Amino acid sequence: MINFELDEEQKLIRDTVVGFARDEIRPHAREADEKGVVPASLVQGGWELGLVQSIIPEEYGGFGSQHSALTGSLVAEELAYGDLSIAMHLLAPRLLTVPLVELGTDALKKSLLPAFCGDAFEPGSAAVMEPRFDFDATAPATTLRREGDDYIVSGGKCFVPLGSQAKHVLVLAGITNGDGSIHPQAVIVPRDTPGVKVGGREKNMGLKALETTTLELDGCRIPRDHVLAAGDDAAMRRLANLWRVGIASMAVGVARAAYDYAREYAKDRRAFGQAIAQKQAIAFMLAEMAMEVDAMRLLIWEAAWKLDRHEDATREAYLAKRYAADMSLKITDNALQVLGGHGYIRDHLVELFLRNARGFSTLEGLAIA
Amino acid sequence: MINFELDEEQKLIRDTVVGFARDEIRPHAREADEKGVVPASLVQGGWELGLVQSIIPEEYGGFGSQHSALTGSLVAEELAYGDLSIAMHLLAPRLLTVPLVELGTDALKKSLLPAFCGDAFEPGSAAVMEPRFDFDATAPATTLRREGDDYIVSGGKCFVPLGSQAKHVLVLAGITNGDGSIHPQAVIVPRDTPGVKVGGREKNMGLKALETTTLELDGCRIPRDHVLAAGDDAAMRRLANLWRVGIASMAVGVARAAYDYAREYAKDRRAFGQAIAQKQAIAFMLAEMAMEVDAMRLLIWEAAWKLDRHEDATREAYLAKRYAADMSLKITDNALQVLGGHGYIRDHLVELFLRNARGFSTLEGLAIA
Amino acid sequence: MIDFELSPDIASTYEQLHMLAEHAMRPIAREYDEREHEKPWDFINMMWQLSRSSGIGPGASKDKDAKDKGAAAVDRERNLRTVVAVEELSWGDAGLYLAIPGPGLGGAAVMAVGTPDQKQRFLSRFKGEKPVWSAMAITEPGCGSDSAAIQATAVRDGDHWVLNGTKIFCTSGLMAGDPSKSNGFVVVWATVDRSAGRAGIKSFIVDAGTPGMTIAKCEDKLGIRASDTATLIFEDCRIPFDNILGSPEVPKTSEGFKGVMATFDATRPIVAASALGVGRAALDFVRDELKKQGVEIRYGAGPRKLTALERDFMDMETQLQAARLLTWRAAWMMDQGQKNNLEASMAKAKAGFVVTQVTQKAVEILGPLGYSRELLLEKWMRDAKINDIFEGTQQINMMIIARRILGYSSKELS
Amino acid sequence: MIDFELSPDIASTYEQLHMLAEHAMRPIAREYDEREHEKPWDFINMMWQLSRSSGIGPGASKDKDAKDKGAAAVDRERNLRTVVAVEELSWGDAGLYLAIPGPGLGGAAVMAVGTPDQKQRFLSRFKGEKPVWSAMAITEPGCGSDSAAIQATAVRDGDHWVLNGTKIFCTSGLMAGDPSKSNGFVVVWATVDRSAGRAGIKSFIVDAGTPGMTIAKCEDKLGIRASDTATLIFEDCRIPFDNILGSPEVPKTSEGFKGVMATFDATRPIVAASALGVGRAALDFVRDELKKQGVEIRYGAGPRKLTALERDFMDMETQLQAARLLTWRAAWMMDQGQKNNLEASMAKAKAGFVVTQVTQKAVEILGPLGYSRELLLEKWMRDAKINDIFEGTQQINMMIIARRILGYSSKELS
Repeated sequence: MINFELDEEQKLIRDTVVGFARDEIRPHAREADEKGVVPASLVQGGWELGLVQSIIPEEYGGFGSQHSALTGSLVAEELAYGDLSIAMHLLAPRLLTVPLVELGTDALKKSLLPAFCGDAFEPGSAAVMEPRFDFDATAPATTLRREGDDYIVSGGKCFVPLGSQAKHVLVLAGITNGDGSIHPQAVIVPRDTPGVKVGGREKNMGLKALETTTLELDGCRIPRDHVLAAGDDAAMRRLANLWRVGIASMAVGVARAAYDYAREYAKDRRAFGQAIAQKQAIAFMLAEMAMEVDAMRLLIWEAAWKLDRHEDATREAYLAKRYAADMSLKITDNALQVLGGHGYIRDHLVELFLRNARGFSTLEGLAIA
Repeated sequence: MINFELDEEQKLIRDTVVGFARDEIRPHAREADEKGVVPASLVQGGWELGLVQSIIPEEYGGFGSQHSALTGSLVAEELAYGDLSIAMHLLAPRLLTVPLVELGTDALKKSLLPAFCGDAFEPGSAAVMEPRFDFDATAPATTLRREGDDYIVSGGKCFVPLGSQAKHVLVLAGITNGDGSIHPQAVIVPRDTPGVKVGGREKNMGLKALETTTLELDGCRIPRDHVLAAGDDAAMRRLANLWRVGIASMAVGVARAAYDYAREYAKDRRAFGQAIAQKQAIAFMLAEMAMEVDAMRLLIWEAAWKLDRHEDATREAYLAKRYAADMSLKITDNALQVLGGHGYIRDHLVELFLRNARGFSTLEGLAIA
Repeated sequence: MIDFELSPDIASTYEQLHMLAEHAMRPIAREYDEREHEKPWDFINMMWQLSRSSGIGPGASKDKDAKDKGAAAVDRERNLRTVVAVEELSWGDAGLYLAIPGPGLGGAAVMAVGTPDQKQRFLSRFKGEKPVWSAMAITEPGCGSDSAAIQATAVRDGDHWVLNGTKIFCTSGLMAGDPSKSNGFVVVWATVDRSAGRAGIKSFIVDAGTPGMTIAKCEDKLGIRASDTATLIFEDCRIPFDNILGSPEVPKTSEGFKGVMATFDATRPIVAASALGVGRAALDFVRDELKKQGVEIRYGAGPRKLTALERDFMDMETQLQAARLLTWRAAWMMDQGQKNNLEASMAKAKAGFVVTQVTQKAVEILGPLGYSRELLLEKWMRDAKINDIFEGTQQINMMIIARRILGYSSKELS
Repeated sequence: MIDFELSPDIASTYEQLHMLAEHAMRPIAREYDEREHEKPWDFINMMWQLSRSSGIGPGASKDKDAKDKGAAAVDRERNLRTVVAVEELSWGDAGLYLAIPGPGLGGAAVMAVGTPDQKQRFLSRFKGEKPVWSAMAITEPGCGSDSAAIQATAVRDGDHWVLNGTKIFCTSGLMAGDPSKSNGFVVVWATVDRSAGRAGIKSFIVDAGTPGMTIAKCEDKLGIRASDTATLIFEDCRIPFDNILGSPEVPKTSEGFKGVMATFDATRPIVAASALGVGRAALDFVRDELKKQGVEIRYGAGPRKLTALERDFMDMETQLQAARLLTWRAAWMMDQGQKNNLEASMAKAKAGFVVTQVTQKAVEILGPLGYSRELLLEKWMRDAKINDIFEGTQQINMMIIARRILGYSSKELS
């Protein structure tokens, strides 16, 4: 039966995250972007929210809450509302733990998950994207092939968050079947595996506070159980959809941040004897932002809801992610326009929101719901 | 050297057509649309402007002016400003005469052109489009093949203006080369050719005053010289570009008609104690219309200018036509929006402009520059 | 807890109405577009019988359900059921949907603010043998979106009100106001005290055939031609004093007017739903045609792989679903007893705009045939556009959204 | 007679500047984006020498040509040559283009309304050995687009004016106002009589290093970082009485102010041209990359054949060309001595918006690499956005267009 209201637990989690994003993250957003670092205190503070530990079963040291894409979406949106880079940093461990919890063998979970239940932030990561104009996550160029009891991974990755810090990285690689069809697979690669080379820190238009690196994999030998749900296309589709919902949710957060910023500015800023928000050209832009922020979120929630029912949400997640990417760009660009010249200078955060938003159409696998 | 000013002759022609469109065509636009007929008096009056005769060489009875795509564009825009259906009716003969003058053999011109230099309107036509979702003028499904000294044409056409009246129709057909590639060709088909079947009057969303019919060609045998510029791909590209510029110019005319109508309405109509044009939401819509009408026209003029230099203008004409189709739709839709409820009723012409404008993305070969 | 699945109850309403739309509406959609101003009486009578017997249709469904499941079951999802029903009927045909008899907007107003006596006198008619319409008369030649500028007057004369003025764009005004069409009524907005501005505006119930009310004209329109859009002229039209909706007093504030405007919070999601139906009709048609042509939409594919057509289709589909979710939310909030003024305007603004775009694009995608009256696509494009205009144009709804998010009065932002 | 071909004269300017942009600007574009607030002195000095010797560059070209071809040849196409030149330099790098020394906006103002003595005193500097900049100081913290609301004051004190106020967003304000950078000057807008409103606003020439003028700050920006954007504070800044541009009288009407605003008719096409250069840089890059990848743009193909990528590229290309033709027209009209207020705003509004869209789309098309600072694409997107803002935001220019087409005063439409 149709219902647009969060349940009590979700409200509780969201309120906690809202406060942290507002009071802790946002005040550091500009400096983190300029310096290219997320303050350690923030990382630890974020860790203590338990957003990573919560869905890890108790037997491995976690809180054992049921994983929910919808809850993940709420968290991603609210943290990204504070700052995108910081949100991605804080949630990077989930790129590893969520697939592990869902698809890992008991042995693998035992060996990897406890590390993510300690008192200190434990970096984790995923290497999904590749440095190509025509990158397509449904057909990665990074290869995976059986060799005896093991698998061999080879290829080049980029946009790997916390690449130099994570001890394990979930790598997206394509296995080629007899019929020549390429099937994406998720492989957990320990960083100390021979053949793994972590590249230098990437420089991008946005995401400046988040460490992302390239990752070279040169014939890395990986034990069989490190390939999650081998041959299970449905499981991989679900994983891709969790990534899409994760990124899309962050797009809503960034768009909403820009909308709120522009709205408050427009109410304060006066020109021609009025607040500029009293001009239809500005007021209607703000109205559209408000409307589209809600529209984006509802599409994402529908996809997340379907994922939580363990139905194939490829269409919903894919379309919601495209929509969120397009709209967050439009909204942040319009927000800058509302501020005019003041939007173009770095005294205000909107130019940062725009630089971050532009990435969403391209980014895959840097967040997970 | 860059110049945005028409020459004296072009100004003269335009002014004549402007007057006719304003005083003769526009007053009949609504009734013609409702009744589905262009008044005979208008047809004759339009004929007497000499727009068809002008470019026919004197030896065939015409005025012998040099054909100019730019002048053709001016005429098409101004007539369409009056009404699209009526403009297409009046200019339909040029669909036959312009290609004839440019590409016909002397014998063919002698036999066909004099009919278009009389005192009374002489219908002519072209059959370019085909009733398929995926119609593509660069690869028509209507076939043309050599048979002895003749050619055989077969296929089905639609949107043939004055289909039941024109004695000769220029038919777009594809000839398949040895390498399997399809090359469009322009074939002049006398209506009394065995195998020619003129279908019933088409019913469309717009263009209601213009008679368009389907045309069936069942193994029609056509003398060799009726195939214009056989095998000359460049000549056919030029012809396609003349069609594009012709249609695009009419799109500007319709868009400008809607813009002018909406602008005047918005200045008169009062709400909330002001003219609605004094509201930014309306004023900026009108400003965009004004800007885009000029932008459309300049792109078209550039293509026409290139055609008049006999350079390949495929890129310019193709892009200008796409732009004109998109913008004329947006402008007519916004014009209706400016009128609100009044735009939705048929007491005003904007709904007619919108219905007509929607066709431009699809229409090919119903006008020629 | 978030849930996007329709309740079995609503889902079955949907199923029934989809059958109805496909088999009773689609076959006559073109006919009543071409035969403007003629009424689809067979369809009208069928809908009337159907709504009385099986409770199908937006107007009547709740009475029926009341019997079956008790009032509780009904009210909990009344608005949601209505938008689902309206989308489906409009998927069949938007013009025919608007021609369906029933309480409609006028009835909704009586329902909302009518006295027990008024409800008895006017709403009971919708349970009768013969189809009955009601209509809402607000717009005037001189005032479009500016409801506050209403010129029509109501002057008290003993135990009567005397109405004077002209009303245009009155949906179903003919069917509701002409006694030869139905024993209906028209709810008319008029001012009892022009000096009081918005506060002076009241609504009055005028019975079909009341002397002094004439139906001057039915508009020729771009679309939704099966539904009449009437011009009503009131010349010394006398109605009983009791026919005023709400209090005859003129309050100091314009709260009363706000109340009147608030009925839009209920009707805008319904208009949005009607828009969605037309848009989905076009989208479904395009999807089926593409399938026939062997064109598949590759959800999940990398951006470089997409054709322009695929991306157009995906954009249409996404926009439409976004509008649908906004619409469901606005209706759901109403069912929850939450204020939805902002959300209702978002739903209306988004849906009205989106379906205009979607239907226009659908015509383009199908090329020569899309433009032809042989198919219904071109009609859907014409029908769709009204949703961008009535119940507040896109601009009016953006204005309302802006006022709400900025906390501005109509004085501060206009 | 309509002609879209550049004159051989302008075409050769274009050729030269294209070489320069490619070889002198592109190689250092990234460096001076990363090293914000540092100045590309080698480039600056090279441009200065170049403009003095060969007449290349927007500022100086006409002097040189004057020698070669006689004034006639020059003036006939001065504005057109300028927009072609500016597009090319901005194709090289928009930030570096803005950092090029020369008369610029301040010089243009002196040129337009200066007395012979003023021209002698200030314009002659641009013929000297060392690079010189001038700047325009209009915007204030309290007034963005609303030039009429200027708070800075100029009070006459004997044969001096005393300026007080704060100016922000002053392009090249550092280079023009700091004597250690150049022997430049700043043209400052201030009111001599606030009660007179717009009519009271005058512009004054302030020499670099004049006591009382301090450069308070240079902004950190999203893009165009090679160019400084300064905040200038005037505290009892005394300048000679003769440094006022135009008459010191305060007219009854605001004609004078209109005159001041009219300088925008000349500068807006230049800003549009700079936008075009950035947009074309992105478009050229994408075209070349697609070619390398074997993706061809099939002009003339049926709509069903197009990929999403092809259509995106075509749209970008068409929009950019539309903006270019509007820009050329606005400049051409100026060369013809025609009023181009409407057309200048059309060019600016369209170009500013289009290049924002084009560069944002280009980043998207190139995927992970488009977003990376390894390529210049992301920089072009950042640089492009300023054109949607300065010399009148998109909204301000739409407003001007609307006023012109509707015949409204700034009172009737604001």
